[in-house]
Amino acid sequence: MKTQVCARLIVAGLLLLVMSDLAPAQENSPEGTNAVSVPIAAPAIESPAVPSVPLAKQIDKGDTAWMLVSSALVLMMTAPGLALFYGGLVRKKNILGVMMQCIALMGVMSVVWAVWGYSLAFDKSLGETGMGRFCGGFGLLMLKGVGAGNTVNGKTIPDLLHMVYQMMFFIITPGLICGAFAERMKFSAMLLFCVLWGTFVYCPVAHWVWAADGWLASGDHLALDFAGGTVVHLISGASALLCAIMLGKRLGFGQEPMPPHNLTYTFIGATMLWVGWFGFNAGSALEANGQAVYAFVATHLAAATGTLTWAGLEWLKRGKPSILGACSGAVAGLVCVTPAAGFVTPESAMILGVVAGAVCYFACTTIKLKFGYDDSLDAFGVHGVGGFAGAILTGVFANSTVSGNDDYKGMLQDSGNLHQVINQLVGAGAALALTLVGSFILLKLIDAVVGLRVTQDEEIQGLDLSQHGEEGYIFY
Amino acid sequence: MKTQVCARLIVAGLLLLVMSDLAPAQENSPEGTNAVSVPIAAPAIESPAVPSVPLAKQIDKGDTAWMLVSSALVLMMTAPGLALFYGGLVRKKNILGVMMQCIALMGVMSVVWAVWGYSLAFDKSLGETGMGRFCGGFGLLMLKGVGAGNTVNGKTIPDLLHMVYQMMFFIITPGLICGAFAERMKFSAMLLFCVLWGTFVYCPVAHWVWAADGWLASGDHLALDFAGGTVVHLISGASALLCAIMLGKRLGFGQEPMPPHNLTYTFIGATMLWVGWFGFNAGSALEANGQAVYAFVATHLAAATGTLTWAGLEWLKRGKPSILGACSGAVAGLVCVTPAAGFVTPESAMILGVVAGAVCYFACTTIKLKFGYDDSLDAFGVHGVGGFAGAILTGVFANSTVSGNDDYKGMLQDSGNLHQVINQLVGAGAALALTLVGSFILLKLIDAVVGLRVTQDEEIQGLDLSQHGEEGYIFY
Amino acid sequence: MKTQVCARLIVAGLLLLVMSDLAPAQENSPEGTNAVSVPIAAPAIESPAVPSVPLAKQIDKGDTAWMLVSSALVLMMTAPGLALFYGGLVRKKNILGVMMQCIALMGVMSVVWAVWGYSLAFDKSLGETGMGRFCGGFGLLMLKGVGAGNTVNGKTIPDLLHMVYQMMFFIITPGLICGAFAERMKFSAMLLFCVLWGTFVYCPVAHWVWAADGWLASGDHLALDFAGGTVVHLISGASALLCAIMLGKRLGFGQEPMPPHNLTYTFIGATMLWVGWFGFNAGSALEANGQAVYAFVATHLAAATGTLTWAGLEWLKRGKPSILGACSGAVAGLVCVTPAAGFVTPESAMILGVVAGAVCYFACTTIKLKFGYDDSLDAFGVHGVGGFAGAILTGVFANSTVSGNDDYKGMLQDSGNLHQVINQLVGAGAALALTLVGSFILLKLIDAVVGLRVTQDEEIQGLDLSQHGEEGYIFY
Amino acid sequence: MKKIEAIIRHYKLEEVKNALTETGIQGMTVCEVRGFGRQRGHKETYRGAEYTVDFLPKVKLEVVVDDGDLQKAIDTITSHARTGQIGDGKIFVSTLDEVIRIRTGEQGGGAV
Amino acid sequence: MKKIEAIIRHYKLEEVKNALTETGIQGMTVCEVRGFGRQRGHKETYRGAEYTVDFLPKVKLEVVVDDGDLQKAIDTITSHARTGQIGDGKIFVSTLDEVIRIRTGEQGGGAV
Amino acid sequence: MKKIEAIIRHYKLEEVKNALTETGIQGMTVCEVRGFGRQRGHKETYRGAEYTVDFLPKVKLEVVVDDGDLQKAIDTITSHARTGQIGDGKIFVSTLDEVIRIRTGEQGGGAV
Ligand SMILES: Nc1ncnc2c1ncn2[C@@H]1O[C@H](COP(=O)(O)OP(=O)(O)O)[C@@H](O)[C@H]1O
Ligand SMILES: Nc1ncnc2c1ncn2[C@@H]1O[C@H](COP(=O)(O)OP(=O)(O)O)[C@@H](O)[C@H]1O
Ligand SMILES: Nc1ncnc2c1ncn2[C@@H]1O[C@H](COP(=O)(O)OP(=O)(O)O)[C@@H](O)[C@H]1O
Repeated sequence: MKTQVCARLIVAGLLLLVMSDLAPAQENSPEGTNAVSVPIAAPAIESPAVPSVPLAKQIDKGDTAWMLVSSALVLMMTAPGLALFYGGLVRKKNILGVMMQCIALMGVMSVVWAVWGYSLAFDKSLGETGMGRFCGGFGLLMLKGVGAGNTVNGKTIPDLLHMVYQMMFFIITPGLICGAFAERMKFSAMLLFCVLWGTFVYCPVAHWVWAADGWLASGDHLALDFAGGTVVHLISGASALLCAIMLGKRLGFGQEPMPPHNLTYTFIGATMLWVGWFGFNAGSALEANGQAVYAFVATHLAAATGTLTWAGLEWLKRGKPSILGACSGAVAGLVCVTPAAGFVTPESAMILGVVAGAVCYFACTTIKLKFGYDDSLDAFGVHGVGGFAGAILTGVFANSTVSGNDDYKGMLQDSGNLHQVINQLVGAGAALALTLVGSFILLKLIDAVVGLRVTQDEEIQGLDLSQHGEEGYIFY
Repeated sequence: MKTQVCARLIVAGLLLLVMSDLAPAQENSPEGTNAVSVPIAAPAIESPAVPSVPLAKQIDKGDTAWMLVSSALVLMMTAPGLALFYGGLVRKKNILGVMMQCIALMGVMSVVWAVWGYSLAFDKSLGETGMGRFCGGFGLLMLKGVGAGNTVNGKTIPDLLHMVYQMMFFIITPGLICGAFAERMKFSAMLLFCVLWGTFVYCPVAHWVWAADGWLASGDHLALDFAGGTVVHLISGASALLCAIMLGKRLGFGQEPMPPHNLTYTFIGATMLWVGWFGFNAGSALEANGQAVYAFVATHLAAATGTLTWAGLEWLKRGKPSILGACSGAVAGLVCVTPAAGFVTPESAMILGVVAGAVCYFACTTIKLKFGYDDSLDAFGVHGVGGFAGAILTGVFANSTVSGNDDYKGMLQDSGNLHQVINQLVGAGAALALTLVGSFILLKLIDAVVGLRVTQDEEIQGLDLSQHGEEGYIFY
Repeated sequence: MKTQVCARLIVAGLLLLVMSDLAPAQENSPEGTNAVSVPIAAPAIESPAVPSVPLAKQIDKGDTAWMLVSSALVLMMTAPGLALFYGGLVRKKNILGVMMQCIALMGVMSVVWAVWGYSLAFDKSLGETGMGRFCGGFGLLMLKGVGAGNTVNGKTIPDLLHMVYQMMFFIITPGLICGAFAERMKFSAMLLFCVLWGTFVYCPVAHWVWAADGWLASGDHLALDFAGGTVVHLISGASALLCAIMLGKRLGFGQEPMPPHNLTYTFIGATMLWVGWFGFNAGSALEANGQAVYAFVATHLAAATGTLTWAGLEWLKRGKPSILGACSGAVAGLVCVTPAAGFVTPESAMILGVVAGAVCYFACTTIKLKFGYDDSLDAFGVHGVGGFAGAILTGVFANSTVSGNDDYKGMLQDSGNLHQVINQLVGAGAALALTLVGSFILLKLIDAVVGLRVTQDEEIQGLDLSQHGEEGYIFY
Repeated sequence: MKKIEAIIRHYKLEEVKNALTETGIQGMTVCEVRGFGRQRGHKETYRGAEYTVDFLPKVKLEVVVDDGDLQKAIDTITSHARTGQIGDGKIFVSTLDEVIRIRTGEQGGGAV
Repeated sequence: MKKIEAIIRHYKLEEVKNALTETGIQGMTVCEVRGFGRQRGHKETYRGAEYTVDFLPKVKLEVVVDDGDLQKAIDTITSHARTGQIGDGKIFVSTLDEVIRIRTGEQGGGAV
Repeated sequence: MKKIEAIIRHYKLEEVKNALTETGIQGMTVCEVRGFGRQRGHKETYRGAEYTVDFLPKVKLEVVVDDGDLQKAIDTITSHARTGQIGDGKIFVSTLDEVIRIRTGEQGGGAV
C-alpha cells in the first residue's frame, strides 16, 4: 500500500510539473481567452524595479539593526523554538533525538549554505533568462564577493547580512520535516537527507521565488511569497508527508498510547516560534519600513485568530479547548500568513488565521485519521496544508496599498480577477512537483545506501539512548 | 466575611473616585494654598509639545527597528515569560491551565485590541476637552486609518507600529491578574472577564494616561507613568486582589502543602521577564533615543537591587536566601521602576529597586498572612503593591534632565514640592477607583452568568485535566 | 597535591607576568632582531584613530537600537542561557543552586559595575600614559558624567548605553566560573569571590584591552580581542581551573555516577547562548555596521563548525554523536571566535570553529581525565582552552579588510609575520598571570574568612535545600 | 511485624501522615503510583488521537508496624483517607519475616 | 488473597492491562521502577565521563486477586508481556493477610 | 524465596548494587520513594508560606533471593548502606509464594 500511495503522489507531482510548464505558456499568450488578465510585459523588463536604481541605495543602519535582530530571531525559531515545540510532542525517550536533529541542522546546513547553498539559490551568474530563471549559478561559492559593504542586490543592508538571514531559513526548513519522521529515523540518514534536500529541492525553489531572476519572482508567473509560504512551509510539509509514508508508521502506532510527553515544552516552543516569527515575516521586508510593520501586525493577528479558531473548534467538538490545540492553531496561523504577511491588511490577516486554524485542524484530525499515515508531529498537517492555504489566500487577499507595489494585487482588490490566484497555484504546484519527485528519489537513494530507519530494538529503546547514548531527564 | 471585605474595598474605591474628582478642582485653583505649585497653564495649550510641529516628524528606521523588537520582547514577556513564571508556582496539575490562560489571552486580547480596544484607548475623535479626556472614541475601530506611512501622533514610527506595541501591553495586563485566581477559575469565566475588563477598565485608564488628550497625560493633573506602572501593574494588581477575595481560597489552602511545582520554570520565566522588560520600559520611549537608554539602565538596576533586597531580607529573616525570593525581588523591582523608567537617574532606580524589594516582600509575607486572602501567586503583592509604590516614587524621583522635559520634575528636584507626588496619588487613586468598581461589577456579572469557579471535583483533579483534557508532563 | 598544583600554576602565572613585562620592551626596540616586524609608531599617536575626529560623531538611532538589543541579548545569555546550560549539567539537587548563582550575579555585579566597576575599567582620568594604561581611575564612580547625550568616547551611541552593554559582560564573566565550583561552593563565598574578582581581576584586564588608553588596546602591544576572548573567556576559564583545584573534588567524584540531570535544559541553554552571542559578538562592533555583520556571520559559522566537529569526533571515537557533545562544540566554537569575530572572514571563522571543537573536546575528555581535577561543568575545558585558542588564532587569521583597520592584520595576511601572534600571546599571558595570582589570593582570603565549601552534609543534601531551602521540581 | 500498603489520594497524604504520627507511628514510606479500581480514568485527546487513560495518579503509603499496632493503624488510615467517593483507595496487609535497621543492625520489633 | 507483582516492559503495559481487564480483574496499580536481571543496561558517556547504567526503566504492575483468580492472572500476564527477548521481566507472588476498601471499610475478598 | 526490600540513601545505591552483584546476585529492582523515620525532613518557605517537609527522598531496593542467599544479601546491604547517621534506612524481609520468569515461564528458584 505504501508504494502505491507513493506512486500516486509521484504521478500527481509529475502532473503538476507538466501543468506548471503549460501554465506559463498559456499565460504568456497575450490572447489568453481565459479570465486571467495578463499584463503585456516584455520579458526584457520582467523585474522593472530592480535593475539600475537600487544600486544607488545606501546601507542603512536602522535596516541593518533590524535585520541583525531578525536573523537572530529566525535562528531562535529552530532552537530553542522548534526543538521544544516538537520535542514536547514525542515520547520521553526521543526528546534528545529531536533536539539533536535541530542542533545538527544548525551546524550542517549553515556550512552547506555558506559553501554552495547561497550560490545555488541567489547567484545570478546564469543570466536573467534561460537557465538562470530556474537555478542559481556557482558565482557565489564559498561566499566569494559577498561582503559587508556592497549591496549588489540593491538592498539597504549588506549582502552578507542577506546571506546570513537567508541561512537561517535554510536551517529551519528541513527542521520542519523532522516532525514527520520523528522517533524512528536514523540520525545519519536524516543528516544526509537534509543536506541533499536542501541542495536539490530548497535551493532551486528559493531561487524561483526570491532570486531577482527567478521565474516566479516577477513577470507573468509572478507568485507572491513574502516570507516563504511555499519556499519554507509548503515544500517541507509535502516532503514530510512523503517521509511519513515512506518510513512507515512508528512501532505500536495506533495500539500503544503515544501522548506528548511534555506539553509545557510544546507551549514554550510554540510561543517562542510566535515571537521568532516576527523576525521571519517582518524581517522578510529586509528593511525596518512600513511593510515590515504591516507584516508584523499580520503575523501577530493571524497567530491570534489561528489560536482561537483551533481551540474554539475543539471546544465545540470535544467539549474542551486544549493547549495543544491552541499552540497548533497559533502555528497554523503563522504558517498560513507567511506568504501573505507583507501584502495583506490586518483584517485579511485575521481571516487568514481563521482559515488556517480550521483547515489545519481538519487536516490533523479528520484527514490524518482517515488515511492512517503516521505524520508523527503533523508536519504535513500544519506546514503543508497551512502553507498551501496561505499560498492561495495570498492570491486572494494581496493588497497593493500594503506592499506599495501595484503588481501585487489579489483577487479581491483586482475585481475578482483570478489571475494572481492561478499564478499562486502554478507556483505552489511547480514547487510541489519538484519537491515530491526530488524527495522521493533522495529517500530511495538514502534508504539503499544507509537505510532510513533505526532497528526495532533501537526504536523501542528510544533514539536518545540508541542514537546518542544519553538520557534526557534523570530526575532521581 | 468575603462580602464584607469586598464592600470595604468598594467603598474605598468610591472614596478615591470622589477624591480624584476633587483633587483636580483644588489644583486647578491658581490660589492653591497648599505646598503644591501649580503651573498656570491655559487648558488650550495643555500638551504644548504635541499639536503641530510633530506632524513634520519623519518616520525613522532606527526607531522603527527598535520598536519592532520591543513589541516582540513585550509579547515574549507574556509567553514564554509570564507563563513560566506563574506556571512554575502552581501545582503540577494546573501548569497547563496557566499556560492556556496566557496563550488564550494572546489570541483574544489581540483581536479585541484591533477591533475596538485601540480605538477606545487612543482615538482622539472625542476632542481634547470634555469626554475626550476620559476615554477614546470610535474613530479607529477596526484600525481604520491606522497605517504604516502616517504618523498622526507626531511620532517617528508608523501608527500601526504604535498600535501593535500597545497591543502587547493589552495582552499582558490581564495576564498578570491570572496569578490571583490561578488553580481555580473557570476557563470560560476567565476569558469573559479579561475581555470585559480590558474594554471597560484597561482602555479608559490607558486613555487617561497615555492618549495625548487624556486627563492625566498633561496639564494640571499630569501623572507620570512612563511604561505603565499604573496602567498595567497597579490596576491589574488591584483587580487581582479583588479576584482572590471574590473567588475565595483554593481548596485545602492552609492545610495541604502547595509548594511551587517547578521553581526552575519560575526562574526561567522571571529572567525572561527581565529581558523582555527592556522592550516594555525602554520601548516606551517609542524611539531609540537617550531616554530609551536611561529607561533601559533604570530598568536593569532596579531589577538588580530588587533581587538583592528581597533575597537579602530572606537571608536575614529565615537564614537562607531563596531563588523564589530573588526572582520575586527582580520582578518587584521591575514593576516599581516601570512608571519611572524614563524619568529617573540610575541612582534613583537603584533606590526604587530597594524599596520595591522591601515593600513587596512585606506584602507577600506578612500582610498576606495577616489578612489570609489567597492571592495564589501574589499578583497583588507584587504588581499591585509594587505598582503603587512606583507611582508615588516616580513623583519623588522624576528628574527633568533625564526626560528632557521640564514639566517632569519630582519632589526631590523640585525642592521638596509635593505637587507631583500628589498628582501621582490622584492618578493612581482614580485608576484604582475605576478598577475596583469595574472589576467588582464584572465579577458579579460573570459569576451570575457562567460562574467564576470550577467545581470541587475539577479543582481537585486539576485544571489541566478538567478544563483542557491534557496532562503537562508524562514522564514515564 | 592540591597545594603543589596550585603552586605550580602560580609560578607559571608569575613567569607569564615577567614575560609579558619583557615582551613589550623587546618589541618597543625598533631594532628588534627577531622576526617580529614592529611598526615604528611614536607613543604619542598610539591610538591614531581615536583622538579628535570621533568627538564630532553624532548619536545614531540605528546603532542605538542595535546596541539596546545587544545589551538585552547578552543579559539573556546569563539567564536563562547560562543558567540552563549549566543547570542541566548538575545533579537535580543542585539545579536551583546554579540558577541562584546566576540571578544573584545579575543583582550584585550590576550594582558593583554602576558604583565602581565601570570607572575602574573605562575611566581615562589616569591619563594615556603611565598608570592609566593599566587601570581606570575613579572619575566615573557612581556613573558620574555618564549620560545619554554625550559620546565622549567618540562612539555613535550614548555613553550610558556603552556602560550598560559592558555591564552585561561584567555579569556573565564570573557566571562562567560557576561551572567549575558547581555543586559544592558556599553561596556567600561565591558572592564574595565574584565581587572581588570582578573588581581586581576583570576590571583591570578589561581596561588593558578595551579602554582607549589600555596598554593592549593600541600601540606596540596591541592585542586583538574583539568581544572578549581574553577579557571574558580566558580569564574566567583560568580562574575556573584554579577554583576547581582549590575547592577540591565533589564528594563521590569518580565513584558515584554524576550524569547531567536534564540535558534538555543544557540544550535550551546552549541554543540560547548561541542566539545571545550575536549580541555579544556582533554587538561588540558597537554599531550596526559592516563589521557587526561580519562578526555575526563569523559567530554563527564558528558555532556551526564547532558543533559538527565535537559531535563528529564523538561519532568517530565512541560510535555515537551526543547532544551534550553538539552543545559543547557549539559553545566551544562561540568562545573561540569571540576575540576574532569582527576581524576574520567567514572562511576563517569556520576553521576557528573546527579547531575549537577539537581542542576543547580534547581538553574536556583526555586532559581532564588525565589530571583528575574536578572542573564540574568544564568551565576551564571550554572557556579557558577555547579562549586561549581564540586569542592565538585571532593573531593568525585577522584580516584588515574585514575590520577596515589596517593595523589589524594576522599572520596569514601579514605574509607569515608572527608579530600579531606574539602580541596575542603576550596579552593572553599577562591576563593569565594577573588572573591566576589574583584569584589565588582571593580564594585563600575568602577561605580563611567564610570558608569556600559547604559542609559534607549540605553537599550530600544538595545546594537547593541546604543553601536555599527549596526544591527544584516537585513532580507529584 | 506487619506491612501495611495503603493506596490513597494525594491530597489526603498530609492528613493521614499527621494522624498516624499522632498514634505514635514513627516511620513510613511513600511512593508515587498510578492505578484504577472502580474509579477509572478519563479520555485525553491530542490532535485527534484519543487515549483512554485508565490509570489515575495515587500515592502508596507503606507503614511497617508491630502486630499490636496494626488495627489502630488501619483504622487511622481508613478514617482519614476516606471521602466516601469512589477512588478512595485500598489497604493491603501482609506479614514480614524480618525488619532490620541499617544504621544499627537492630532486628525485629525494636527496628521498626 | 494474593498479591502479584509483575515487572514488565513499558510498552507492554497497555496490552497486559487490557488482557487482565478482560479476564474480569477490576483493579490494579502500577509504579515506575528501574531494574536489571539478565538484561543489563548500557554505557553512557558525558564529556569523557563514562557510566555503566545497569538499571533499565521498567514498570511494576501490582494486582491483588482472590486465590482462585491467581493462576489465570499469572497466565494472562505471562502471555501478554512476553516477547521472548531477555528483559521480559519477572512475576512475584505473595500472600496478603487482609485487604480493606477504604471507601466502605469492607474487608477480604469483597474488597478486592 | 524471600523478598528483601531495603530503603537506602540515594548515593549508596551504586555501592550496594556493586556489592550485591559481587556476591552473585543477578537481578534487582529499584524505585524512588520518600520516607521518614527517626530522620525527619526540613522546613521550606515559599514567600512566607512555611511547609514542614517530613518526607525525604530515598531509594527502595527490591531483591528476590533464594532462602539460602538471604543472610548474605542482608549483610551485604547492611554493611554497604551504613553511614552510622540517622537516615540510613530499613530492610524488610518477606516470603514469596512464587517467582516466574516471564520470558521462559520458568518458576521457582530457577526463575530468580
Ligand atoms: N485489585 C487491585 N490490585 C491492586 N491495586 C488495586 C486493586 N484495586 C484497586 N487498586 C488500587 O486502589 C486504587 C483505588 O481503587 P478504587 O477502585 O478507585 O477504590 P474503590 O473501589 O474503593 O472506590 C486504585 O487506583 C488502584 O491503585
Ligand atoms: N532477583 C531479582 N530481584 C528483583 N527484581 C528482579 C530480579 N531479577 C530480575 N528482576 C527484575 O526483572 C526485570 C527483568 O529481568 P530480566 O533478567 O531482564 O528478565 P529475564 O532474565 O527473564 O530476561 C529486571 O529489570 C528487574 O527489574
Ligand atoms: N515504620 C516504617 N515503615 C515504613 N518505612 C519506614 C519505617 N520506618 C522507617 N522507614 C523508612 O526508612 C527510612 C529511613 O528511616 P530512618 O528512621 O531515618 O532510619 P533510622 O531510624 O535507622 O535512622 C525512612 O525514610 C523511611 O522511608
